[in-house]
Amino acid sequence: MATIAAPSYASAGDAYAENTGIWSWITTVDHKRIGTLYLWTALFFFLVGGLEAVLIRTQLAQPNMGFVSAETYNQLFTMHGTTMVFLAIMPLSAAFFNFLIPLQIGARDVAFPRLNAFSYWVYLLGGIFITLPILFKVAPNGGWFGYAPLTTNSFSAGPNIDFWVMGLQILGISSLAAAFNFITTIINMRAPGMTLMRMPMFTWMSFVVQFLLILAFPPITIALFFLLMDRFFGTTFYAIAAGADPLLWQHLFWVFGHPEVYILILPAFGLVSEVLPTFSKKPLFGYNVMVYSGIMIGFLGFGVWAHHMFAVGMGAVADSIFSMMTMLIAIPTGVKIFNWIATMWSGEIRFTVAMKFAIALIGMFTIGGISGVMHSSPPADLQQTDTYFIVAHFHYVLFGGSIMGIFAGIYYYYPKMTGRLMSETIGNWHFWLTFIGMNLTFFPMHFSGMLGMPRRIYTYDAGQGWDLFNMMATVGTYILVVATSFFVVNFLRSRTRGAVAGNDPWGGATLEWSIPSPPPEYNFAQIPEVTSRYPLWDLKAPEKTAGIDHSHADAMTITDAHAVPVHEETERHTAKELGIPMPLPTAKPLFTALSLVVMFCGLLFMRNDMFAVAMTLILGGAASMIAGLYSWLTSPLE
Amino acid sequence: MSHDKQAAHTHPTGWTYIKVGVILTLITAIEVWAYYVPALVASPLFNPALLIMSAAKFAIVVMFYMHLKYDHKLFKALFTGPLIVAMGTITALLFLFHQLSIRF
Amino acid sequence: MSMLRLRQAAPALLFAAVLLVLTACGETEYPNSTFNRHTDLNTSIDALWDRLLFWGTIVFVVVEAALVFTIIRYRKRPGGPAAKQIHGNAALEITWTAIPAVILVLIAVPTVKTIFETQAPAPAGALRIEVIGHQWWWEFRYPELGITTANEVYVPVGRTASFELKTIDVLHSFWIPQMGGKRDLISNKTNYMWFTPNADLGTSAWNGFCTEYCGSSHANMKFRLFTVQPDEFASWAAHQAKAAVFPGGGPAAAAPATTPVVPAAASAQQPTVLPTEPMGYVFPKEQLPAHVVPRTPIPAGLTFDDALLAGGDPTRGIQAFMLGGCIGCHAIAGNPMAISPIGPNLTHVASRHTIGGGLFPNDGAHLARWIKNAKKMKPGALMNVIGIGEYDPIMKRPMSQGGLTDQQIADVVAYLMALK
Amino acid sequence: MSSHAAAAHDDGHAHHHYTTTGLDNRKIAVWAFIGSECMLFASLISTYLIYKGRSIVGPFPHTEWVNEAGRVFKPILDIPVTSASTFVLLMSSLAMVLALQAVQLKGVPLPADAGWWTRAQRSSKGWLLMTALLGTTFLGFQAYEFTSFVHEGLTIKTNLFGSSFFTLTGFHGAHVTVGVLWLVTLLFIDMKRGLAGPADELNVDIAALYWHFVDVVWIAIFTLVYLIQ
Ligand code: HEA
Ligand code: HEA
Ligand code: CUA
Ligand SMILES: [Cu+2]
Repeated sequence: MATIAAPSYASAGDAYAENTGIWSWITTVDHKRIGTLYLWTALFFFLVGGLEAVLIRTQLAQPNMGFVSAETYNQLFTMHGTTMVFLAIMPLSAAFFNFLIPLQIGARDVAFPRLNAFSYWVYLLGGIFITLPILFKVAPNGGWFGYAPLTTNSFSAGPNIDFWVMGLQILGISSLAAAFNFITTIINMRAPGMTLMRMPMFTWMSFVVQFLLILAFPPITIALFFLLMDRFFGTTFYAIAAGADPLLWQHLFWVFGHPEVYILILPAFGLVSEVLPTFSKKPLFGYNVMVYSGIMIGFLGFGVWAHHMFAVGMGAVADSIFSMMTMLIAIPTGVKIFNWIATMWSGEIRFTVAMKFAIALIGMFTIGGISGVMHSSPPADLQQTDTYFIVAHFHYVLFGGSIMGIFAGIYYYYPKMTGRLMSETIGNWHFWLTFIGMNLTFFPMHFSGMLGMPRRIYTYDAGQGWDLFNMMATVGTYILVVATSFFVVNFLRSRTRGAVAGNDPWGGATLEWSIPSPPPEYNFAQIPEVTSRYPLWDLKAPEKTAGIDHSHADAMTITDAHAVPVHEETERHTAKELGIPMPLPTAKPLFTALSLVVMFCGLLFMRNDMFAVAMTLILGGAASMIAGLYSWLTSPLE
Repeated sequence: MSHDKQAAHTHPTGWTYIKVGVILTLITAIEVWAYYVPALVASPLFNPALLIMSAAKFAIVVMFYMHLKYDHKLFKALFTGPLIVAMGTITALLFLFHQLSIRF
Repeated sequence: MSMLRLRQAAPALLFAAVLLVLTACGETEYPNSTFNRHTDLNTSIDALWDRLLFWGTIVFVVVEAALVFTIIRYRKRPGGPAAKQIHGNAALEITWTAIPAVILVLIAVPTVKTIFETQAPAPAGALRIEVIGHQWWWEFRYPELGITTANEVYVPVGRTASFELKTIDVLHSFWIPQMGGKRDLISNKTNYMWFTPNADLGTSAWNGFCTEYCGSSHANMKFRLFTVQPDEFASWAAHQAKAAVFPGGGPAAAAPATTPVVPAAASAQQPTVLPTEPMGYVFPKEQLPAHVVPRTPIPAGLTFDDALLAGGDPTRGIQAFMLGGCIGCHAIAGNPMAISPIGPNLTHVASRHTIGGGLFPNDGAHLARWIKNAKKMKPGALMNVIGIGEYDPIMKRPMSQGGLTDQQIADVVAYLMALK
Repeated sequence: MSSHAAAAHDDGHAHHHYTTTGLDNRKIAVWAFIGSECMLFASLISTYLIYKGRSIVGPFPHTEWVNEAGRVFKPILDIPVTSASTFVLLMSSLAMVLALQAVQLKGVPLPADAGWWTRAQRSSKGWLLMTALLGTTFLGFQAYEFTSFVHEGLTIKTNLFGSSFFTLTGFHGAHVTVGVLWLVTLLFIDMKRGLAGPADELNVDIAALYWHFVDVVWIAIFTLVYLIQ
């Protein structure tokens, strides 16, 4: 591990930016800084969602508790789900997309830096838009999949659902814009020699996710648009009186909803696929199969959505087809699990905190996967659906999968982002408490579920046989609070007090470890020539990896030693000094994003028949958005 | 970029575009004509025939006017992949809502 | 190393846990357990579940064991062997693609078989029961028997009960864990579900839940299912089908249905005689298992002078029942004024054990408070506030005229309690 | 390789930069966008077809309806008019592709003996203008269609058919509108400084891809919504 003294930086790139003030963050188009913004914002929302969970669990600690009212509870679980899915995990993944992908493929930035900034600002504003109402007790209360007709005017007259509909609409814009950006980046910004089959696994999984995003979001956009039209302009898409079919919403939602769950997990899979090889001192086992299984999972993910609807009476044929499609997905996922284990097999495993989280993902996700397969059998699922057994399933895959993987990623890449390592001591506390806490929280839910406890109930009667399991879950949650607090402390204090990292603290194999930590704004002083999947390992110990890769004969020999300089950079240059043109900072993306959100706010007033206000906001927002776009597109990038 | 140039050269000329336009118009004409012949509308082949014709038009425009026939294969992938998913989804949904049935 | 010990323990823990559940099907400590074979439906489901659990456990143990072994065996040790630079192994990868595939086939085949079994049309001679979901209570109708009741449904053992599920508002889901899987109630659609309680299943009571989120009181949308012997069912059904027996004796149906009966005038002189015995079978209160008796606490700040209940007069209650506007929503066969289908049918309300969607036991104290301020008793309840002085969120002011005094409420309670 | 290789960026600078595939970033992004749009219209079209024949009150697309007042509503879809507008949109695609060709041919010297057609093909302004005009005509047809439907008693609130029909075709109309604005902008630039060179070829190419896609969507709508019964 590098021990040379280097200054530490509040965040990526600061050392090089002309100024590091707040304005430089508002106007930044640097993918690393945008990644950092995503990370901080998403972690904040994770705490918010967690806090909501803590309130949920407190209310459920015992039968007939009066800790929160029914209405508050319904808002809490709706916002908990919505927050965790759309405001915590997706943007946490986005943080890694932003920070990592260009570094891993040897690029100086993403394809559309300003669009990238735009995505972030839309996400931030959308997040605020959908979260603020909870402070005024008018938060969305229709559940995270907002089934019609409950969400229509006739049954939800208040503004609660409006916030949800528009909030998700806004967040969708952010995700879509980002997805087009990363698709282009990965296809077109790879350094010379970085063939698709040499891309690091995280980049590969992210690549798959971007396609899931551009294909999964349109359906929910449309479903939400229908709901919006119903609520604001009296259309009949979900109007029972007009003969509407409530299953339309369910299908459109889950056509999005199931790919969405793979959007949530694949980035985590990618991250552990980076962590496991490094700390096993071995290349990833079966790289090609890992790639194909990832693609398989993504593709099959579009053919299974109705497994969320086994109870609606689709008929035996449909049930059977979706059941079998769903089971199929277990196969590529299993391949990943086994290949990860094989990656560690006959390696030299170092139990860093990052590695522990990665290993935990394998163990915990498998549990969630197995319960998933149990749901995939419709007759059995009819006893499971809408009970805590489901809640157990998706927390094992989401917390035991996504969150574990993301924590692994944070511990692993924190030094690259900040130049300093996180404390392993505090990290161990964080890991063990999380590991114990999550199992104590979610494992009992398998039992309460199969023993008849429905989900989404704000209270339950005594003597139903659920008391013990609920108390366990609540205690587990408090342990998770402590665990998370350790993380928060570690995350904050390591920025200034962590050990200095140097370029390559872990002995990584991929390009990002060849450059200083934090990387200069231009990332690579010289764009590397890539000749293998593990350029740095080839460089450090060619004999170790040489020629073993079946996939390319040439893969493991490095031609140009200058391509990936591993020597610690002592003195650093700004882009100016090196004459590297960098995109100019600009607030135009923020301005455009702001106008967009103003437009949506305008709609809100439409319903409180404040027509004038509404129109001013909508038209004003539209005008300034067009103005913003125009000056954005007509101003030079560099 | 260099690629774009070659592409530009392999592009068909104005006349090809005109011919394609004529073909499109003809197919449309047939479709509309068929719509007004009760005998055809009654026949079980009416809908399939219409679908095939519009699929043909769809393909022609994409291949010639959008140059997918001549352009980089990457673009083919970027378009056909999603198109397949989309078609699959429509079909599945229509079955699920009994607007399509196995026999036909 | 503590990590390793814990990880080794994990599979053992799961096994223990699994066994716990499998043995823990005792009605007493786990009254809503899904692990039982009380009906044909749940027998096939439970068989399927056992298979899923079996393979699931095997996969779990194999994966976790391999994982734990690997991380112990190959942890970095001073002087330990250097990492082998393996990039993959086609044979292995094919193996662990194939094995799961085989397991899945072993799951898929019985799955599909069971799907078609359980979704076949109900056998002939099944007892038809219409289930209609309302925010947040259940309406049950026996179309062949002319019975309409609420929140409590009786089925005879040994005979197939075939449920026709509908909703008048949002989506709900019909679930009795001990009887089998659930089915959603979908607007503009009728869903079907049937099961046959085993003939040897004793007379007993089961919990039912709404399992599709349906708004504020989703948690409070419960019901009870009573599996009873055929003769008991016959007696119950015969009585439930009759009109309410009126205070003062004699079925009100006898009164000319055209002109509204004013029994108060008639019965003002002689004290009203109340039927003491239920005229048909009702699941005996004293035999109710604990888990079907609601223990929901009465919300704070809802006071009622219970002393008044003793002096409640059913006859005056009838007027109060009209004054309070109860007839706006409730039907009572035998009371020509009360014919509205909006709320629960109260014809034999006194023969039920719970009120408010299984939320409270059906006794004077709870009933009175419910009538006084249902919205306080049950979040979001759609029943109007009736007690004078109670705040009415719809009118946005305390209830004044058009409301009922505690005394009048006591009378209404007396009236309803008479409807055995 | 230039010192700032791989630092390709948006806004037309792309051409001066190294890219992995040699293709331009924006063209890749646009194709990805079109892929995504497939799912968008798939959802809209599915909804229309799912709700087809499920409306409980008229007017209906292909069948007559008599309301309780005894008023007769004829089948509401107007095939002749729509056929015309469909033809117009098809022709706009032709004009569009010729506009692109015109820009691409700017570099190639015009042979001395070039006939009128060869010359005509060089007029990017002309073809752009024609495309925009045809697009506007299509919108005109749609405006006419919508208003006449409203007069015949079909609004977005009337029934499932009304809601899904207006939303589907409205979404498409919105796309056409955006396209027309885009074309007008290009035309404006062409008049100001003339569109020429790789960068401009790309600008037109991208606009064309979008325009053709909107046309392709209409081809599907015309058959699925208007012709199939
Ligand atoms: C990260 C998110 C994530 C992931 C990855 C998954 C993965 C899977 N999910 Fe899950 N799921 C959710 C998130 C996720 N799910 C959420 C949020 C819900 C609830 C939504 C709501 O209602 O609110 C849900 C609900 C849900 C349902 C609906 C339940 C119901 O409501 O009735 C079903 C039904 O089939 C299901 C199935 C599966 C399956 C089969 C997988 C598979 O992909 C799992 C595959 C993995 C394995 C099987 C383990 C590893 C494999 C091996 C070791 C090989 C050998 C294994 C076997 C042979 C079994 N999930
Ligand atoms: C990735 C997604 C994700 C994550 C990580 C979690 C995390 C947790 N969730 Fe879950 N949950 C969902 C997604 C997620 N959830 C979804 C989609 C639903 C369905 C919603 C619906 O039905 O519509 C759901 C529903 C759901 C329910 C069911 C509610 C119901 O049906 O009535 C419950 C109940 O226990 C629950 C609990 C928890 C708990 C205890 C955690 C814990 O893991 C939380 C742990 C996190 C923390 C404890 C952080 C907070 C810490 C602090 C605030 C202290 C530190 C702060 C400082 C030092 C500043 N969640
Ligand atoms: Cu009814 Cu939940
Ligand atoms: Cu799913």
